[in-house]
Parts: sequence; C-alpha cells; structure tokens
Amino acid sequence: MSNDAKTVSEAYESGLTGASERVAEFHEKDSPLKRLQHWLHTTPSAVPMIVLLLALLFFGFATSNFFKAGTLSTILQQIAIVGILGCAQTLVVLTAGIDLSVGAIAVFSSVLMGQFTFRYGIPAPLSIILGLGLGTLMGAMNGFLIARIKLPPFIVTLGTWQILLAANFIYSANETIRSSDIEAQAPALRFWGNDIVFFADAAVKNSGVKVLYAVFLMIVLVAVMAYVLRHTAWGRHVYATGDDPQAAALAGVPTGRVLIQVYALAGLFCAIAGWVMIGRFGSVSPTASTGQLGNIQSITAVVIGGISLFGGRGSIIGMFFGALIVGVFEMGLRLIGTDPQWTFFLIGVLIILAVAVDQWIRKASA
Amino acid sequence: MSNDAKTVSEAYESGLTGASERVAEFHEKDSPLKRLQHWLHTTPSAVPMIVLLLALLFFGFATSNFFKAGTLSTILQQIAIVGILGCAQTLVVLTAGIDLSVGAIAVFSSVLMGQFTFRYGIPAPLSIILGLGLGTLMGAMNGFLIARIKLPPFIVTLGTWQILLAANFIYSANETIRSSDIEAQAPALRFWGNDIVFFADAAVKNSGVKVLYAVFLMIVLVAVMAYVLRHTAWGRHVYATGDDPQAAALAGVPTGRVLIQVYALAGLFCAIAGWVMIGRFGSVSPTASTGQLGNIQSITAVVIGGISLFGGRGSIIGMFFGALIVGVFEMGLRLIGTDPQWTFFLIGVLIILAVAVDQWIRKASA
Amino acid sequence: MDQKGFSMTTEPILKARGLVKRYGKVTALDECDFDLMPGEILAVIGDNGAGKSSLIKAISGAILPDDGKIWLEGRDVIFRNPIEAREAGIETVYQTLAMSPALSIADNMFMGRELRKPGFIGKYFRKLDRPAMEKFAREKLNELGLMTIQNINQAVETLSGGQRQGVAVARAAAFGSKVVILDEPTAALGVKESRRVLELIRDVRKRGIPIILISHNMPHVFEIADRIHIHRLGRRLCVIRPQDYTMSDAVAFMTGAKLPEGVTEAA
Amino acid sequence: MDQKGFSMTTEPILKARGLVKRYGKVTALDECDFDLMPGEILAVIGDNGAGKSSLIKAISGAILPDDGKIWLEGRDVIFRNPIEAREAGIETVYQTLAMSPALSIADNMFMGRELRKPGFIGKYFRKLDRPAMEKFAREKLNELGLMTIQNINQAVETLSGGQRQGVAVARAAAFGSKVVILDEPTAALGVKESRRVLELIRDVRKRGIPIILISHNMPHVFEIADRIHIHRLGRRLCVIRPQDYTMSDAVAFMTGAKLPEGVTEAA
Amino acid sequence: EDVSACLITKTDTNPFFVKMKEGATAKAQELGVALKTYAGKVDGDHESQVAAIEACVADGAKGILITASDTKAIVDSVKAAREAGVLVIALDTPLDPIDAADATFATDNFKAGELIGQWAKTTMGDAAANAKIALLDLAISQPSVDVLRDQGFLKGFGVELGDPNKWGDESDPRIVGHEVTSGNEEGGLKAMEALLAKDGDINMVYTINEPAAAGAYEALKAAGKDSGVLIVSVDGGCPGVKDVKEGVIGATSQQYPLLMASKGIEAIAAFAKDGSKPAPTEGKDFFDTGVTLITDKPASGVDSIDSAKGLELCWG
Ligand SMILES: Nc1ncnc2c1ncn2[C@@H]1O[C@H](COP(=O)(O)OP(=O)(O)OP(=O)(O)O)[C@@H](O)[C@H]1O
Ligand SMILES: Nc1ncnc2c1ncn2[C@@H]1O[C@H](COP(=O)(O)OP(=O)(O)OP(=O)(O)O)[C@@H](O)[C@H]1O
Ligand SMILES: [Mg+2]
Ligand SMILES: [Mg+2]
Repeated sequence: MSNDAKTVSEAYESGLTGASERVAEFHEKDSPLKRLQHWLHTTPSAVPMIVLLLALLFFGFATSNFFKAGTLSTILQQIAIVGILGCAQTLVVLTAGIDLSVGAIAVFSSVLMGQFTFRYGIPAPLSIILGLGLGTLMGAMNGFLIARIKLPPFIVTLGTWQILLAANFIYSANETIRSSDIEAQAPALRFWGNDIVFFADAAVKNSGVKVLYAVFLMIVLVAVMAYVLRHTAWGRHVYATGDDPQAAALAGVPTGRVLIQVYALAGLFCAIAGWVMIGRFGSVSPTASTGQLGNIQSITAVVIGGISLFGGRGSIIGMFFGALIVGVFEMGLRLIGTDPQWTFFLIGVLIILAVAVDQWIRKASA
Repeated sequence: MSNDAKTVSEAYESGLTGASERVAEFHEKDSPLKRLQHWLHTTPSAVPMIVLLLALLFFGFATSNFFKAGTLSTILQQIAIVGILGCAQTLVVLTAGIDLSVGAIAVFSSVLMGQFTFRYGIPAPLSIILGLGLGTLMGAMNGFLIARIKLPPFIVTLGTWQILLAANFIYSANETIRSSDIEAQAPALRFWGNDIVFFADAAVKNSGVKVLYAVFLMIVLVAVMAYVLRHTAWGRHVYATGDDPQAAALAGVPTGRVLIQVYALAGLFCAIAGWVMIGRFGSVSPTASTGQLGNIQSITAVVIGGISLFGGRGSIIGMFFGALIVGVFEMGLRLIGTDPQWTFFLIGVLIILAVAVDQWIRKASA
Repeated sequence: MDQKGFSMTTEPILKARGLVKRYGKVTALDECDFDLMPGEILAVIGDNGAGKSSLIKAISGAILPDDGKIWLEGRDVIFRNPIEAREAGIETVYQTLAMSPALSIADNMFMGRELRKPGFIGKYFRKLDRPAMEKFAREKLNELGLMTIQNINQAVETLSGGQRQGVAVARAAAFGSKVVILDEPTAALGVKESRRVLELIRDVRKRGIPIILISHNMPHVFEIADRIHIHRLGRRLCVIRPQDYTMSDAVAFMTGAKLPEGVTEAA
Repeated sequence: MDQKGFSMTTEPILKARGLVKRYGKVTALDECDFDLMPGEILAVIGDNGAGKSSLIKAISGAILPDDGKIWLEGRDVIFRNPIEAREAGIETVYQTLAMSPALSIADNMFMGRELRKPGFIGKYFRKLDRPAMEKFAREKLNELGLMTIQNINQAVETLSGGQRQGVAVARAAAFGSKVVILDEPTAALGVKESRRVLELIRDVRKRGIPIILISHNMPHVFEIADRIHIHRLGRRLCVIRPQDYTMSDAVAFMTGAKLPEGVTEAA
Repeated sequence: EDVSACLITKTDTNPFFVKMKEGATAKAQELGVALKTYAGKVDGDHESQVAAIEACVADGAKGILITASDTKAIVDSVKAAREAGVLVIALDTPLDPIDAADATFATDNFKAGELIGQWAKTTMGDAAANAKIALLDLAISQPSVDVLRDQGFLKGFGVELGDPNKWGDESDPRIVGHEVTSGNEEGGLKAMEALLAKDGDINMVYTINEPAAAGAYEALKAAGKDSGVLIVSVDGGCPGVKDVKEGVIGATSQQYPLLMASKGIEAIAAFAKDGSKPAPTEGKDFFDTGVTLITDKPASGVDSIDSAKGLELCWG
C-alpha cells in the first residue's frame, strides 16, 4: 500500500516542481557606522583593545611620566605573570570551567623547582623540568576530578587551591630562597628574568629600555594558543566542549579527554608562570601573593577580555588586552599617586565599566 | 479543497478509532534500597545531611571533647554568619549568578551601623535600620547592573567587592569601635550576641549551654527562605530564572525584576549578617576577615549543600547542612590538634570529598 | 493585493504593517504585513527560514521589531516583552517551547500566573495552592490525551520531546483569552497526539478565540485553517482561502515555483 | 513472533535483544528487541513517549542500557559513548540535534573528524583545512536545498529551526558508513526540505547503507520504508511491511486500537 | 626642586600601617616632600610591593620607605632601585640581609615578644610551670613578624623553641595550640573559641596584635573566663592601651610607627639635599625606634610603663 502513501504526499508535493532556488538576499545598508559595528561584533577582541587605547590616552594626559618607554616596559613586565596565568585561565573558562588554583599551582611549582635544586641538589634544569611536570600533574588532577568524577570545576579548584597552598607552606617550611643564592648556584631558574635592552646609549649606564625575556614568553604563549584555539581541531573541540558539553559529546568530541587535557595544559602554563616568577622576583618565596590573588587577577583579565564565563565564546587575544588594561590602570593610578584604597576602588569601577562598554558595543551592533 | 485535505489525513487517521488510553505503567521493583535511592534523588538536601552525620560520627570517635554540648553550640555560633551569608548566596546562585560581594556588604554595613551611631550620634536602632537599608541598596545595585545593563554576575560582584571593601576602609579610616564602648552606649548593636542558656545549674556559675540569638536567627532565616522558595510564586520564579532565563522570560516571568529583587534581598541578608557580626565579635572592625573570605565561605557552603552553580537546582536546607559540615570539620580538626596549615589542607580535601560523595550518591540513585 | 479574493467585512483583531527585523546581515522580516480576523484559524506557511517564527515573535513581544506597527483590536500596541503581550491576552507556544527544564509540569503550566491558596494563608503567606494547580494541569493534559505522563510533578526535562510539546500547547490553550499563537505545535507529536491538538484548536476557536497556526503539515493546514498566510523571503506573499486553491498550489506559492495572480516576486 | 509474515534470509546488520532502560520510576525501554537488515530503510513508529528515542540512544551509545545486548554485523558490541558508535560506522541525528550553537556550520559538520591541511603544516602544525571543510559543507547543504543559508561561517545558533535540522541531517548522511540513524529528521522541515531529506535517505540507501528512520509522518514512512518497527510502551510490538498493511492499520497498532495478529498486549 | 618619596606598607588596612602612613604624610607636608603611598593587597603580598617599587622608580622618586612583606625576596627589587639612585629605607621590619637597605628604622619584634613573655612568666609566678598557653598568630604563611613575635614570647616565657624560624614546632606540653587570626577581632574570636573547645583550662593567651586580643577576650568572656586568664599582645595602638587600662589585656609591647615614618621622611629629605645617609643606633645594625612594655601590673625585673603613660605615646 505504499502507493497509497505516494498518493497522499503527491496530493500537495506536486506543487514543488519548479520551486525557486532563490536565496533570500537582502538589501543591506552599508553605512560606515554599521560596518564598524559589524566589525566590532565579529571581532570581539577589538573591544578590549579600544578600552585599552582609551586608558592609554587618559593616563598619557593625566601624568607626565606615563608615556616613557621605561614605564611601558614596566607595565609589560608587571603583567607577564598574570598574562601567562591568563592563558591557563582562558583555556579553562572556554570549557565553561573556572580554575581557582592557578596561582597556587604557580607558587607551588616555583617552590618545588627551587627546593629541588637547593634542598636535594638536583641540577637546576632538571628541577625545572620536574617542576613543570608536577605542575602539569596538579592540573591533570583537577581535570580528572572534573571530567571523570564529574565534580563542578569551581569546587574542585577551590579545594585544590587550599590543598596546594597549604602543601606549599608545609613543604617549603615557609622558607624563602634568596636571590643571591639563586644567582650564584642556579641561574637557569632565573632565566626569564634576563632582559634585552633596546635603545641603549653605550655611554650612559643603565640607559635604554629593558624588556624581560618573560614578556616575550608571554607574547609567544598567547600567540601560540591563539593559533591552536583557532586553527586546530583540538581548539575547536575546546570551544565545543564549553559551548554545550552534551551536544559536543553526541557530536563525537571526546569531552572527558578534552577537559583533562585542558586542565593539565593549564597546570603546565601555571608551572611556567611559576618558573617566570623566580626570574621576575629573583627569589623563590612560598608566600608570594600570586598564590592568593593569581586566580582573581587572571579571571579579571579573562573577563575584561570578553571571554564568556559560560564557555565557548571569546578569544585569548582578548584576555591579553584584558591583562594589559588592568596593568595600565594599576600603573597609571600609581603614577597619579592615588591612595592604594582608592586604587582598589577605581580598579573595581574599571572592571565593571570595561565590561559595560563591551556589552554596550555588542548590543549596538547586534 | 479542504475535503481534499480531509481525505489525505483520513487515509491513516482512521486507524485511531478505539485507540487505547492505557497508561504506560511499568512494574517497578520496590526494594527498600531502591526506595532509599529514590528518596535521596528526590530529596537532594538529604545527601549533605548524610555527609554531616558521617562527619559527626567520625569526630565523635576521634576526639573526646567533640560531643560536648558546649562544643556543638560553639560550632553553631561559628557558622551563624556564614549561614546567613549563605542564605544570600543561595538566592543568587539559584538564579545562576554568583555574589562575590556578600562579605564586603556585610562588613561595610556593620561599619556603617557603628559609625552612624558613634560618629554622628544617631540612635542605634535608627542606625541599624539605615545600615540594613544601605546594605539592601548595595545588593540592588548589583542586581541593577546584572539585570538591566546585562553584565555577568561574576564580574559585577567582583567589581563591587573591591569597591565596597575599599569604600569600607576609606570611610571607616580603619578605625575599630571597641567592644566596651558599644556595650555602654549602643547595646542594640550587640543584640544578636545575647544568649539563652540551656541546662543551667543554678548553683554553678557559667554552667549550661549558651546558644546565641544569632544561631536562632540563622535557623529562622533558613526556614523562612525554604518556605518562600518552595511555596510561593516568587520562589518558583527564582528557580525558573536560574534554570533557563530565556524560557522563563517567554513563559511570563519578569526575570529582570526577579533578579533585582534577588540581589537586593541578598544585600539585606548580608546587612543582617553585618549586624550579627557586631553582636558576635563585640566590636565593629572594618578589617574583619569576612570581608575577604565571606564570599568563598558562603559559596563553599552552597556548593557542598548540593546547589548547582548553573542555577535552578538545589535547596536552601542543603546550604545549611553545607555550612554545618564545614563548621564541624574545622572544629573537629582543631580538636584533633592538627596544625593550622594541615587544617587548611584537610578542609580543601573535605570540600572535594563532600561533593564527590554527593555526586556518587546521586549517580547511584539516577 | 493580499486580500485578493475576499472582501474585508470586519476589522482584523490583530494587524501589523511594515514589520522589519534584521539579524546582522540577515533580514528575517522585510516590511512584513499581517492580519488576523476575529474568530478565525489563520495558518502561516512558508519555507524554512522564511521568517515565520520571527513574525510571531514580533507580534508576541518576544523580539522588538526594528520597524513597523502593530494593532490589537484597533488599538496601536507595542509589546516590549512577552509578559505584556500575555497580559493583553495573547498566548504563544514558541517553537523552542519556553519551559524550565528542572521544574515540574504543573509549575511550568502556571509559570507567571500561579494560584494562591484561598484565605489567610494565601493572602498573607502567599502560599501556592499546589493541589489546585496540579488538578488543573492534569485535566488539561488529559484533554490532549497525554496520558503517558505519569506524574504531574515530574520535571519537564524528563519528558519525551512530544510530551513537552503537549504540555506547552495545553498551557496556551488553557490560558489564551484574545489570541492563541502556535508555532509548529505538532512538529514532534505522534499521529494520535496531533489529532488531539487539532481538535483542541477547533475547541479554542469555538470559544471565539482566533488562532495563528504555523505548520509545515499541509493536510493539517488545509483541513483546519480558515485562511492561509503564505510567507516567503521575510514577507507576506499572499493570503489564500483553502477552498480556492489546492495544496499543491500553496506549496508552489511558498516555494516560489509559481506566483499567485497579481503578485510579482519583487514586491 | 515479530518477524511474522516474512522469513529471515540474511543476518541483521544491527541486532538488539532485551534492552532495558529505566529513568527513576519510568521504564523507557522494557526488554526491547530490535533488528536492522543490511541495506534496508527501517522506520520506527510509535506514540510520544513510547521509547523510540531511548531505543536509538541505546543503540548509538548515547545512553548505556541497564540490561540487554547489541550485535553489529554479528559481533557483540558495547558502545560506551557516541564516539565509539561513530567509529564503528553508526552515524546518528539525535532529536536534540547535538550541535554547538556558537560554532559555525562548517565547524559543526566536521566536529570530531576535522580535515587537516595537507603536507607539513597539517602534519606538524595540525592546521585545519578550512577552505576544504567549507567547500564540502556547502556542497552537502546544497544537495539538501538549504540554499537560504547564506554564510557557511554563520554560527548555528543564528539558524532557523529547520535550517539547523538540515545541517544535522546533511552531516549524518555525509559521514555514515555502516548505519545511519535519523530521529525525526523532518519534524521541523518544510515541504520542500522534507522531500529533499527523503531523497537523501534514498541516496544513502543506494550507497548500500541501511537507515533507521524515526518519524511521526505516516505518508513518508509508508512511502519510503522497507519495513516498519512498531514501538509501544517501551518495546517492539511487531514489525510490518508497508505493502502488507494500510497506514490506518499501522496507526491502530501503535496506538493500541488494534493488536496485530498473534500478538497479545501483555507480551 | 621638589623631592618625591614613596611609602610602601604591607597592607593599608592594619591600623599600624595606617598610622605609619599618617605620620609620614604629616612629616612630608612639613618638609615639602611629595609623598605617594602604596600597599600590598593582603598580608604577605610581595608582588604588589615589587610593582610599587617599580612604579616609584619609574616615577623618579628620591627615596622609598618600605615595610617588606617578604624580607628576603624583596632584596632584588630593592637592589635595582638603589642602582637607579633611589634611597631605600626599611621601616618596621629589617630586610634580610639587613644591609640590603640603605638604612633601617625598626622595632625589634623578637624583643617585643620576649618582653611580654618575661612579663607573663613573672606575673604568673609558680603557676607558669603548668600554664595552659594559647597562641593566636597571624597567618598560615607565617610572615616574619608573626614568627618573631611568637618565638620571642615563647623564649621570654621560658618555653624551649624548635626551629626559631617557624612557629608550631614546639613540643612543650603547656602549649594548647596555635591558631591563625588574620590579626583582627573576628579571627581572634574564632581562634580562641576553637582553642577553648580543645582545652577549657587555658590561662595564658598570646596574641599577635591587639585587635586579635580584643577578639580573644570576647570569646573568653562568653565562656565565663573574663578574669583569671592572662592576655598579652604586641603593638601599642591606642585602643590596645585602653584595653590594658581596662584590664582586658595584661601587657602589651608598644612600638612607634609614627617615629619610624617621620625619621624615614627626614632621612629622605636629607639625602635629597646633600646625599647623606642616616646612621644606625650604636651597637646595632639598624636604627632602633624602640619598644616599651605597657602594663598596669609591673613585674619585677621587667621594665615597663603604665597605661596612662602609654596612652600619651600611643599611635592611633
Ligand atoms: N537570533 C538570531 N540571530 C541571527 N539570525 C537569526 C536569529 N533568529 C533567526 N535568524 C534568521 O532569521 C531568518 C528567519 O528565521 P525564522 O526562525 O523566523 O524562520 P522560520 O520561518 O520560523 O523557519 P522554520 O520553519 O525553519 O522554523 C533565518 O534565516 C534565520 O537564520
Ligand atoms: N533523561 C530522562 N529522565 C527521565 N525520564 C526520561 C528521560 N528521557 C526519557 N525519559 C522518559 O522515557 C520515556 C521514553 O522517552 P523517549 O524520549 O524515548 O520517547 P520517544 O518515543 O522518543 O517519544 P517522542 O516521539 O515524543 O520523541 C518517556 O516517558 C520519557 O518521559
Ligand atoms: Mg520557525
Ligand atoms: Mg523521541
């Protein structure tokens, strides 16, 4: 009786013969403003860039010492660590997670590298490799708890934050390793604290602009991750996992594996940040405030950079601008000479404003 | 030609006459275990309750001082503030938000109440009302930014956390109002620090178990909010807003208004917590740790209590048990005599374990 | 030119002119017109992506059109959100159903218009009247023959696709007072359940309430509709009566295979 | 008793016996059996909530049945997740489509099997070959006549319901190697697009790949299916050939209005 | 020409540093020095201090006054600043090594602890041999003030120290336990409650500072032990001295932040004028701004002043 069925559908489908294939092309008004809005909309990282430019302009006018090469390179070196932690945080946030343990992993890794060298006499390069490996392992542990035991990222990393920070204090016995010892015995630990001097005047001592290796490292890491996230299958899987994990799993993304990899990689980035901390601060200190504040700072950079905390949306370049904005504000306010409490106050206002501007531009162009 | 259509559908729909109305009732195995699992599944707050019982048993065996009435009432009074902040946090988290500013609002409100009384000489009860009102306003500001400007809650409250804490230090000039002054001049501020003594032996001084008014307040607030969330339309709207805000808006929930109300109410709860802080700590101190840690503590209680950070799922009773679990662990570990660093470490482990157990029970019963 | 073939005896209960809605580069509504007559069943048909859902979203306050005007019973209205439209008596089943997955069927049906207990408790403690809500929900679902829903307190997320759609339709039919809009209400429904929905639509019309029905099911449309609004490329191509044309004609119009008399494609 | 009316000449390519799946109190699959023959189009029909989606989810690894066994080409298999099923050649379009809303159409079509650039860049830098992926995606969508999709880089969330469904179907048809499963693929599609999907299904079958089609559209089912699996109350009631029964019979069986010969309801 | 200076404190919420800032600001105004102030975000925030030093150098400051959070780790940044020609003076806390700074104006925190320890031991007399001691410290990261005061107290009280560079490793049975307080009332209260639950017979309480002592007192009062328990503390802020007067705190070691700050500003002004650097106190490698025991129950063999005198000298 399938003839019966045939008749039924032919009753109306005969109308299909000769159906138009015309595409619904619509006349579009292409005013420059519209095009700007469209560009902003399709290039989300441009929004923090604009906020950054405005901030630079403002501080350039407000304080005379701001637009000196030295000041600008100082800003870059001050955000190097947050920028690297931000790479870790970006990955995690793109999967709709959050990593409160980034700072703790960084500090603990730096302590491990230092203590391995000085307590056990392991050669510095090997200590560094061990430190990086252990940092990766800490991240992988987060990933395992989140992907396999299916615990919420917030709570897992809240727990490991406390655990790692306490372990860090207990293991190091609160001991700082001095800068002079490191310089003498393990210069590899301080590698990222070296600098390249630009525009130096040979005649004048300490002239020129110093740029730390750490700054180049941060920029390279951001660039590499931007490529990976945008142009490799793995990067797409990270986005898909954050966007809708169930849909991604049904569509064939091994979401569990992706999550573990993301957290492990985040752990590696944190350990790298830990290594950079040694170079930047000279010494190895278990009480470094990155352990307490690194998470909030990196999350701030990520969010000002326009990455959605619900996952799947945003770009790592945005995070980089986010970190820069915070760095520029902190330095600018310091130079203006605002009281520290007022600086906190204004940074708070900035965070809200930056996101509000972002939101406003997106809405205008939607 | 609608007859034509009629024929088309009648071609098969004639089969409908006499269609069975039978409900798909399935034979269900009603073993006691299955029923327990089902009960756990439908009563999510039971899971933290079980974790709590296990913790109580463990510490009861591990340390002799634990099961004394005094110890237990101390635990209750130590969680009173976290419990009240947890009510605020629960509301916010149920709407898929997060409130990082709870501690800052609490501390700032307590400072405002104190300074109004002592700096400007406003009568204490009026100061309290003003403080409660201002706390509500701070919460409403969060709500406005989130609901109307459509900024993400994490970033808004991260900003207001910094802003309010800085404002708190600037306004108070870091001055503490001393306990003896408050006792002498403004006992209303210390109201919640009064206690009721149970099982007192009139002959012996200081015998019996003291329970602070603050503890009763916390329990009453939890009970009232449990009723409101479960049995009023507004409560259902809070859940719907957190569950799927777009769906809720299309279904006729004024999601924007609900959000503002939720954050304002959370602000009120925080201000109440601020008032309770004065009673509990005796003095008014702008540096109280609650300002820095209140958010993490209340979120921990909420999450251990089984409330989903993605919104729309969980019960406030769970939060109460979550706060209790943390309180019991902290006290228990101290009594066992671990070093503060180890206590910190073990609390981290606890947080993860408690949520893992929760997850495991839910999976077993699903 | 749209009213070709029949004269306007009464004023439309719901009327829209020149609606425009753009999404970035895509124009979902392109100067679209719309008329719903009192007491009629108006079907809206068109290709995927023609802009049907956008049209009814604009009418029901779910999106704000970039341009254009809407009249309800002759009065100029602007709905800034679905609640305003609902308060004006327009009840809508969206294609994406608009339910809170974690809440129960009864909670979802009464979302935004919950019943309170009578007397003191309801007035001062604002306590919900769950038994009454559950009873009502059960009755409405029974009318639709969704008997396989075993527990009215089940969370909506545990329902099958078709069951969910049934709940949404039952909600709209129960509460609509001026206009009921259904966006593909039978798309996920079985034969039996679809038939029930069609009967329900007739019942609602019998109560004097006009209905807008978006559907891709031509036999259903031709069986039940009084008039058919054919949507193409973001605008109303024409309105026909099912008696005047064959299904095959309608399909040809909506897919662009043929043009109705008097209409040029570039209109 | 299910094979009543025709003899088994070959082994089923996909076979399941005694599948059970419980959700709390609800039993979605109740000792359900299933057979798919090589090269055939098997339709699965049944009331809403009968357990059709649960059945194909169990077969495709999306849920783990509580009990029961599955054989693919005679080999005993257990799919713990959809990826394993996909690697075994089973491609599925779920009722809830399984797409990442923020990603582009092309990204979604190639999710989990992305193409890499040839040569050095692809091998060592693992760079995606976007132009190739976009070209392929565009071709497949054109085959389905989804011409109104203007930009292959558009995010899936900006597509209309029907367009999304089209993308999902195109993906499954393009990549399925052993079995293609479609759960209500035409539910949200227009007349033209539905016809294209039916043609596509025939094309896939011509490539020798068997298809499981869940649908509530009886004319479509009877037109295209080789055999029809009728699902009722969580289990297979019977399997019929469209030549042997009328649509009306099938509807009567699946709604419980009539019982097929030799089957008792309490089976 | 205008002289600019920087003051970098550990935090700017602790009243001690707030007063230090006030002292510096007043002196700077008097001498016509432009002063900018910085602080860590939390106790022990080392990175913010590094960033602050960098900002000061970028800003062309003549001198930096710093109370270092991490006395070893900050050395590098201090060196860089000194190389850039900035005078760096450590306030309150000496750097490690102490000569990393151009000069140090500090309290001897270990001595401050020792004084209250000795006082407590003498006051308790024979009972000291079976005292029950509660130690309310600052933070689990054990910053150097925290360790110095705690260990100084224990030494003064006659408890054998383990590693003098950390607290918590002593084996003396008189110690009921260490708890951390964040140096505020809330922390002091909660820590005291916990220790009381552990052992209700505590009769000797050491506290890191006076706010923590005030919190501890509230807990003791609630437990009905407002008399009979000896509380000792360090700092000498005005509320603290008032608490000594009211008998809440038995004794406290007073330090002089205002003096440190004004001395520091003067030194920078002098340095800007003629490049001269301040000299340390004789016999010490730093300029000791002094610490004085304040109590209304003087103990023999321990020098002290009474609370009335203390109130004249207190700083906030
Ligand atoms: N939120 C959005 N963002 C961008 N584009 C959108 C959005 N919603 C709809 N569109 C576009 O608008 C056009 C019309 O969509 P609409 O959903 O109204 O179509 P429809 O006629 O309902 O189709 P269907 O029958 O498939 O449901 C489509 O091309 C779609 O891609
Ligand atoms: N995740 C779940 N949790 C609880 N119950 C569920 C879940 N998924 C499905 N069910 C229940 O299992 C039964 C079968 O659902 P299923 O989706 O398989 O039906 P279906 O035959 O596909 O229906 P439809 O034609 O409406 O899609 C339904 O009663 C449904 O309520
Ligand atoms: Mg639509
Ligand atoms: Mg289904």
